[in-house]
Amino acid sequence: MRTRPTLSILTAALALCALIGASSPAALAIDAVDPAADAKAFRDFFVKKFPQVKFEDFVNGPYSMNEDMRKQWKDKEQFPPYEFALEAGKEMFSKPFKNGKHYADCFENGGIGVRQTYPTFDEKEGQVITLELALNRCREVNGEQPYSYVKDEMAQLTAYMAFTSRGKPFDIKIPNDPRALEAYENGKRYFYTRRGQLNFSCASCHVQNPGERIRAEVLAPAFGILNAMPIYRSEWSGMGTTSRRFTTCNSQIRGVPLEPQSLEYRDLEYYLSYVSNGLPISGPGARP
Amino acid sequence: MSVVMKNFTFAVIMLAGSVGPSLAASEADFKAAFAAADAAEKEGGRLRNQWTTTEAALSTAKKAAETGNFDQALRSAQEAEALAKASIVQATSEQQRWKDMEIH
Amino acid sequence: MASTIRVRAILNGDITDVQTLIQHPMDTGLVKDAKGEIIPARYIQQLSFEHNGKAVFLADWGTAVSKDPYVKFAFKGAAKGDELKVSWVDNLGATDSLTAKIQ
Amino acid sequence: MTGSLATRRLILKGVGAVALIGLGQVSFEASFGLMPALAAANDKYPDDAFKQKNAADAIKALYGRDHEASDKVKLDAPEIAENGGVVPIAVTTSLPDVTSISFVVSENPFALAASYHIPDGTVPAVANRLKMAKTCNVIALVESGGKLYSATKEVKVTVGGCGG
Repeated sequence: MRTRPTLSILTAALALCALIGASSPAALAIDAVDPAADAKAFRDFFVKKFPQVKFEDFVNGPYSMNEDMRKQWKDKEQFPPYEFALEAGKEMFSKPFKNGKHYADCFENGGIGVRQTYPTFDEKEGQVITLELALNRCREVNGEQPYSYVKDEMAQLTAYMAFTSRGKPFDIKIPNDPRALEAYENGKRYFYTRRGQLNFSCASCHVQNPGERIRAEVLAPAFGILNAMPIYRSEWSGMGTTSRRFTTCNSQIRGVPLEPQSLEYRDLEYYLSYVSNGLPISGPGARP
Repeated sequence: MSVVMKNFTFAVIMLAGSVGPSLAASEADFKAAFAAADAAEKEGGRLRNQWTTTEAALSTAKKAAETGNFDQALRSAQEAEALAKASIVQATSEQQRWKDMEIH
Repeated sequence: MASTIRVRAILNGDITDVQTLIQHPMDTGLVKDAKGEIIPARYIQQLSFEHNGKAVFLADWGTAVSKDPYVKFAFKGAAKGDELKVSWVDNLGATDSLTAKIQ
Repeated sequence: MTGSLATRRLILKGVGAVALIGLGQVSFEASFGLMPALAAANDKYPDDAFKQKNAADAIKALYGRDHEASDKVKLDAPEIAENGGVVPIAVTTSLPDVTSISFVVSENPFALAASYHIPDGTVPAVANRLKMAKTCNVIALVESGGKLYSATKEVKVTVGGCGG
């Protein structure tokens, strides 16, 4: 049971995270929504801020920012901890449902090498469909129980699908549909909005301070931050999906997480994937 | 003043203002304070912006009340209300302020 | 049930590089679960590697070996296609073994 | 295959062990310098060593002698562990006749983390992933020609993230 947070714990926590120098880049309030221009500005910001990082290397998160961490990662990658999840995912993907159908029947190209096109915007439903949502829908359509969005089976399935797309660049499309632009803008707004008692937005850490440390962890750049999903985190000593990453990030800054795959999270994933277009998929990944 | 300092003072002001001295609290005092805190937290929920520390303070208040310790229960309820209100202010102010940080 | 052992044994020159990843929780017995109960100790104590009946490597592990343990070593005197027998036993007596071919 | 040489070594060791056991109960404390080296060589799980809390007792229980630092023992461990649960640590050595390699994490609840028997013909090098409770010294021990050498490095360990 969390002890009652006294003023001192609050100030300690703020001081602890105050080591994050918070300088906000010059900002002009342009109201027209122009995703293409956003994506270009987003890419240029990171390429200029980290000229020594090779373009494709941004997908390696903290390991593109710190040599000592990169070496530990290289050691792990020789026989990565997500090996079991990947094999389990491959096996599950080929196992038929009770009604004889397969996951492959729900996806283009049998679900092989398509991860980089997710999330997509479904113009019939007028909302963002992430890979995780599509997988659970495929299960429900075929009379199966949906999986938890945060780990285990969902992580194993998405690990396999990501693996089949390794190296393919993100290719997120925003159709000419005002609802799609609204979903994109909603994701962007969530990304930059400060939340939680520590009053941070995703950008406070992943735009203003990539490469800096929060205690043992080195912050990853936002550019290409979802390319390695799902990830095996040593901290979780297990696999985690994008949903797990979003909910745990919220609780880290003392914000109450929303339901996995709620609208805000799906739009956030839509925005973050779109502005990382062109960067290769590297999932499943291993992280600290 | 750097953004971090702003956060710091912003949070401190929110908290310091709410904890006033009070005689031995009665159950009625607690119930009123808890209701206010709960309402504020529901509003925070509507804005999709609640804090984990508010939830913690609310549950501490409830537990203290169950054991009859209404002083503690009242203090926790008041703190929960302050935290919930802070999360509402944060949500409303950020509706425009988020653009300050946007990459252009 | 698929084996818990993954082995990669690759011959280059006369040295065979061996990497092994084992699916095992390696519980130390010092950790509590969400409900506050101690998770009982369950960790691999011995892991042995045999080539043509001769022990080429034997690991004695304590509670400080990571979950899904990994170990890498190398030995001389094997040929491509030879068999490498890998087996482990944990503190509760559970075991698993696998015979891999040297690539 | 250095068959003849290898078998001669094995026989010698075997004879040595039998002879000693034949001498009746040899208690650890009063053991000869040679006996513990054999203890490390035989295949019994060194339960006692793994039960020791601190580094010195663990090393004494396993090898029964002190260790001397040697630059021929190359310990490869990170400056700051990315995560205390999975710390990649490896050792290589150019010392001859290596029979055993072990890793000690000095301030873990039980200092001895892992111990490896290196039979003849096996390259004296090991890489593994260990758990570390907190920032402390990692000691790699190499038993070569009956003597014990070591390398020590401090690895910083802390939790990550904002704290929640």
